[in-house]
Amino acid sequence: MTDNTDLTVNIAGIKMQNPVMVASGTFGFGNEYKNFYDINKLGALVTKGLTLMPKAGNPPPRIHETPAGVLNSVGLENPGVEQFIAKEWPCLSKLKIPVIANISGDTVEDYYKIAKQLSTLENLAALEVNISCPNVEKGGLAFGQEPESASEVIKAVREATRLPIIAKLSPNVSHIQKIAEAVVSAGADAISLINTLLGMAIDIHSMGPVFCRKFAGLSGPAVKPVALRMVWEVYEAVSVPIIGMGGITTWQDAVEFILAGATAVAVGTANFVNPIAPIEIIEGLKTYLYLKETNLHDLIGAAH
Amino acid sequence: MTDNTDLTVNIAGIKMQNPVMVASGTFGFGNEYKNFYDINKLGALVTKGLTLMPKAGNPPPRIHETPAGVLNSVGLENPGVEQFIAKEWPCLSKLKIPVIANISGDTVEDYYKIAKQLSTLENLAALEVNISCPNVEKGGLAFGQEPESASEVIKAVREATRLPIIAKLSPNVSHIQKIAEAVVSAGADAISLINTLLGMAIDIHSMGPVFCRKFAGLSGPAVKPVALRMVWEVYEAVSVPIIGMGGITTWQDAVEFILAGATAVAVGTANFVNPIAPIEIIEGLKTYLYLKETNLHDLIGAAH
Amino acid sequence: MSTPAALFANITQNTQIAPDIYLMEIEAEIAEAAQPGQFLHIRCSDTFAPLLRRPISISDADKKTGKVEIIYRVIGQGTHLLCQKRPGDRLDIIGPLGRGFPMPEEGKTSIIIGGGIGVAPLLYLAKQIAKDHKNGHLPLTFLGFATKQEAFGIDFLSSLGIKATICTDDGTLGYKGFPTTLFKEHLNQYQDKSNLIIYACGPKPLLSSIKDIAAGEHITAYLSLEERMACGVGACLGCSVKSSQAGYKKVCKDGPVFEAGEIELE
Amino acid sequence: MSTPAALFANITQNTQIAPDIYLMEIEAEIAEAAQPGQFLHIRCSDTFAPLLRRPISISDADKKTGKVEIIYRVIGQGTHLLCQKRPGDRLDIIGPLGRGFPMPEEGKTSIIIGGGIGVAPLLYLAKQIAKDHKNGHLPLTFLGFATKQEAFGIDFLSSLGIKATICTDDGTLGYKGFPTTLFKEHLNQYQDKSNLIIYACGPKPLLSSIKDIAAGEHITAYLSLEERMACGVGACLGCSVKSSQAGYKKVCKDGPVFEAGEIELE
Ligand SMILES: Cc1cc2nc3c(=O)[nH]c(=O)nc-3n(C[C@H](O)[C@H](O)[C@H](O)COP(=O)(O)OP(=O)(O)OC[C@H]3O[C@@H](n4cnc5c(N)ncnc54)[C@H](O)[C@@H]3O)c2cc1C
Ligand SMILES: Cc1cc2nc3c(=O)[nH]c(=O)nc-3n(C[C@H](O)[C@H](O)[C@H](O)COP(=O)(O)OP(=O)(O)OC[C@H]3O[C@@H](n4cnc5c(N)ncnc54)[C@H](O)[C@@H]3O)c2cc1C
Ligand SMILES: Cc1cc2nc3c(=O)[nH]c(=O)nc-3n(C[C@H](O)[C@H](O)[C@H](O)COP(=O)(O)O)c2cc1C
Ligand SMILES: Cc1cc2nc3c(=O)[nH]c(=O)nc-3n(C[C@H](O)[C@H](O)[C@H](O)COP(=O)(O)O)c2cc1C
Ligand code: FES
Ligand code: FES
Repeated sequence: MTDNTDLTVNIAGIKMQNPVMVASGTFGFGNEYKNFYDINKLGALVTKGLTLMPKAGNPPPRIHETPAGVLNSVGLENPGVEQFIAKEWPCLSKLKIPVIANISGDTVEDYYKIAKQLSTLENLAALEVNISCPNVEKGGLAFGQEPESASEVIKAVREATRLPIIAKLSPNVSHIQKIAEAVVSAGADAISLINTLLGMAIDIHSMGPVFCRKFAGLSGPAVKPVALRMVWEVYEAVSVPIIGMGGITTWQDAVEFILAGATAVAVGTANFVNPIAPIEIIEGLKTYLYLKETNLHDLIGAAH
Repeated sequence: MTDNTDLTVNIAGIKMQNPVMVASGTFGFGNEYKNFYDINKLGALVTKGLTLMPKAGNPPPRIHETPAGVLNSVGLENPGVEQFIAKEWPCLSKLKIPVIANISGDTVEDYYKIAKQLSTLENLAALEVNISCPNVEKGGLAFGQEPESASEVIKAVREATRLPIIAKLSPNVSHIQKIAEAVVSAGADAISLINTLLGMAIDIHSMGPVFCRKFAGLSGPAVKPVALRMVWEVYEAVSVPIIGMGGITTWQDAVEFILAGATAVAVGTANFVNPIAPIEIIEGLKTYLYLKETNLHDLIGAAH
Repeated sequence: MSTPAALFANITQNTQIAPDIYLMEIEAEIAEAAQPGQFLHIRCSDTFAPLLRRPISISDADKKTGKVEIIYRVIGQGTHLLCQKRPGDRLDIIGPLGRGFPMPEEGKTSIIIGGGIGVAPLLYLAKQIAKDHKNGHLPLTFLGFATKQEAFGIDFLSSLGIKATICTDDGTLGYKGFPTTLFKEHLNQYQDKSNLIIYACGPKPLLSSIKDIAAGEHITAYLSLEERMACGVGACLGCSVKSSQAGYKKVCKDGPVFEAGEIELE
Repeated sequence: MSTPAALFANITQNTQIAPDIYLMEIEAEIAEAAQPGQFLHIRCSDTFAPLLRRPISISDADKKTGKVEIIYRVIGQGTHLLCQKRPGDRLDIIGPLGRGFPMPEEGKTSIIIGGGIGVAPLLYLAKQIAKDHKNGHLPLTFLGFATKQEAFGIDFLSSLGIKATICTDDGTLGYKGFPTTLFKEHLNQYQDKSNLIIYACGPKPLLSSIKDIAAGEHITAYLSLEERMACGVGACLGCSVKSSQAGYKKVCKDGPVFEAGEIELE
């Protein structure tokens, strides 16, 4: 009944067969979930965050469970852009779906350089520019908390590449609309939000913070209401497409984000809980559209 | 074994027999929970938010459950300061524990006036100044999002009263430390945090926001990691006492907040789930101190 | 009003009585105090999923045996967890809560109208009216269900000597149609309606219809309402219903039973 | 390595075998592929409390019957929910996951050392070594428990012909002391230790001690580690353990079994 439902979306030139992506850092470089389903069924794949140089990441523990959420302090562990291109890209580039590289930097220059290097890759669909990572010493979150610094990073990446730029925003701000407007003026073609909320946990036995870096990033169902509100706000502020994420575990969650204004959604923490969540969401979306006798495009932002 | 454990704390001159308070808006004016235990056992009671004029509050629905959290859009329903003094105060003033009035305003002048009026009450222990309510049209949250406006409100209240002032901060900000510093310079004697996180929910059947006012305030266990991080940050920024709240449901949670730097804690949403939560937390604290062979004062901020 | 308590009750029975509808019997001291129309606020899980308690009306209570009954429909996470509990498990409850149905004054003719799961609290009410001999009559009872399979409470009423008028949306049991329609027809037989007193619980359209009839005919009517609740005790101001005067009433504390004129049903 | 699957297995048994320790048997196709040292990633609740899966080692698997066993200690919310499940319930699992214990090469003498709940995966390992006739010997087995009551697996080993050396912290069963102490003494009887291969699982101090002994005596040792996990499949980079080279290894994918020299135990 619903097999010829049109779920295609086009985000800043990235053509996706459906609006369900997987969120950066929750899907590695795509190898791990191949055992559970054909990942060519996804809308798009976003890589683990990449940096110019290899990063070892933070010492353990890196994961702490909270009510309906997860705190993580992975710290952008990644092989660096060169190793990524040498070791991961050959396999990724063979996927039939768009692959988006998520990038981070300690300095504006880092962002420029890594964008430049990745732009040489044929088939890479876009860059998702992470200006919101709470788990690293320099840069990261700080870039995403002020319109000026956010804009600077996006401008540098814009100069470095002709690839579509997705700015990934931090929820740890007073006025998300101002950040969104700033990155769009600076050249972002799309916005994804939210990255993790800054949180912490304390071990009452050892009487110290659970994580070496004290603060960590909160994700999962717990943050969904905040994420949804931010997608709603940004939809009212800018006209570029939005990729919504934050606690999406079911197709109902995905529909909420789309109604709030997201053109696509990304599944993060839910992958850990239910490895086939993205596929279930795609199927659920089809059925919903069928029953509501509507199409995806009319759904986007329809709750406004 | 633990009955003579010293749990007393003094917050800006408010002498409390223990550090466990109940959070504004979750305990009415104290009448409803009298059936479940002797509320004179609490550290202190904070009233429902008061405004100068009576407020009818928002239309239903006002409550929506989220994963490990609650969105509320009560909208500061309250009888106004005059009715409060006439009808609620006589009963409240007879309690043996400190009663703190939580106040809100549409304008800085409102805050001044209500503070002035409440200052006439003998026995009122303090004013908790809510500059962070997300559920009203004017003022509320907006005051708490910028250091300047937050400071203006506290200055006005400072002029109006000699009562201790507790500034209640919003978590919906980029830099909580800046707001904390601003309110302390403006004359706040203590800080309570966090108020609710701004969130929303969408009804996928009606395809519109669940709440008339679209956004609502998120509280409960889901927000605990964020609250804890903010208490930690504020503890490092200012030296006034902190009242920590946000998702506290057990004594373990309370201990985390105290280790992060809270001198007292407030129980909010947990009252709805377990009406005797505050009493269980007081008892649990005693046992923890006994087993750890430490005292409350050494615990405050001990995780730093 | 009775003083509510927070306690763990012992579950003595939890049986499916219709598709998705369960009857649970618990042993609780509050059996003594429980009035028809009052409710229990139940913690369905000891985890945070779901976080909040769920309000369920008392459908019967017996001082002598110390037993309280509830009848509930499984619709979401909370009631799903509830239906998995077994005799011997303990149930975390607060209650009895709220303002129940006021008993009819002497000489009044009570009419009870219920729809679907809304029939639950009316069973206890019917029993108390039937018992209350000073009243000298059995309540006239109109109940509506979607279909025969979903009907419940009929035997309970029969055992009290009450022969309820049953209707179903699809006509598989009793009359085909709504209980409000039958009730309206029935009303015509009264010359003097000032002696009637109506009690109703059910879906919003049923309540609205009763409210309109009661207003038109100047009959006193008591309606039991539902609203999303957090605290259940009047502390959070979450469960508001528009008052016919200014402002809002609280379903958990001012209600759940309201005189029809007190509140607005949008 | 075997390909993991996400599936619902049928629970056929869930019995308490010691205070707070349970043995669960499930029917799952993965019985075929499961290697000693691999684990299952189990969703203990279908709600978000707790949200994440829990890793539990495979303590036995039988290709023929299609049964898999796990032995787990109830310590928190997840394992508490697990122990409430009953035969006939279904269990949401991913597995088999991780790199298990490599079988000893021909002619090697296997020594198994386990402590507490860490004994669980070693039972399956012992069985496979015992079965593996080309190896021609039964593994020498040293197990430690806090107290007699908490000991488990001894009968299982006996049935394989393995007479394990048991110690308890309080001396209520077997020797009083740690299995590592006994093992150290036992080591003295070997002139040539190069033929030994050690397998260990248990608390950190046990693993550290084995790692030190193995390094000192140049014996190959395989240690099964634990770390908090989110995905369990190598995608989140959450379960890191310091590599003895630069950077970190992933317990879920590179382990949980590591050659002692590969990793640092702080
Ligand atoms: C005073 C009172 C008495 C009640 N008595 C009974 C009773 O005797 N028997 C019975 O079966 N039910 C009764 N209810 C309704 C019952 O409380 C809800 O069905 C229950 O809370 C649903 O919980 P859940 O977790 O199963 O479903 P949820 O997952 O919470 O909800 C499932 C669906 O129902 C909607 N919903 C949930 N609660 C309400 C509500 N209060 N109003 C409107 N929509 C809602 C949700 O939005 C969702 O779409 C009563 C409610 C009130 C307020
Ligand atoms: C590869 C692997 C195999 C395992 N095999 C077994 C097994 O066969 N049998 C068995 O009983 N257990 C095993 N465990 C441990 C088991 O995963 C935990 O005991 C379980 O996750 C606890 O879940 P919970 O919800 O009951 O407790 P929680 O509430 O999550 O935790 C209770 C307490 O234990 C701590 N804790 C939880 N998980 C870990 C961890 N991984 N490392 C350190 N501390 C932790 C928590 O901080 C908390 O203090 C294994 C772990 C790993 C990583
Ligand atoms: C373990 C983990 C690692 C993550 N790593 C990255 C990363 O490298 N880059 C990035 O932009 N976001 C990263 N994120 C954030 C997610 O992409 C996503 O924005 C966030 O988790 C919210 O979505 P969720 O609630 O569905 O997980 C990470 C999240 C988790 C849980
Ligand atoms: C129903 C409800 C009403 C509230 N009303 C007020 C209020 O009037 N004034 C105020 O300062 N905070 C109010 N709050 C915020 C709480 O006092 C508290 O800061 C917040 O809920 C976080 O704590 P918790 O997670 O323990 O509930 C309200 C919270 C809830 C849930
Ligand atoms: S549910 Fe809290 S006031 Fe009614
Ligand atoms: S748990 Fe995710 S990488 Fe190991």
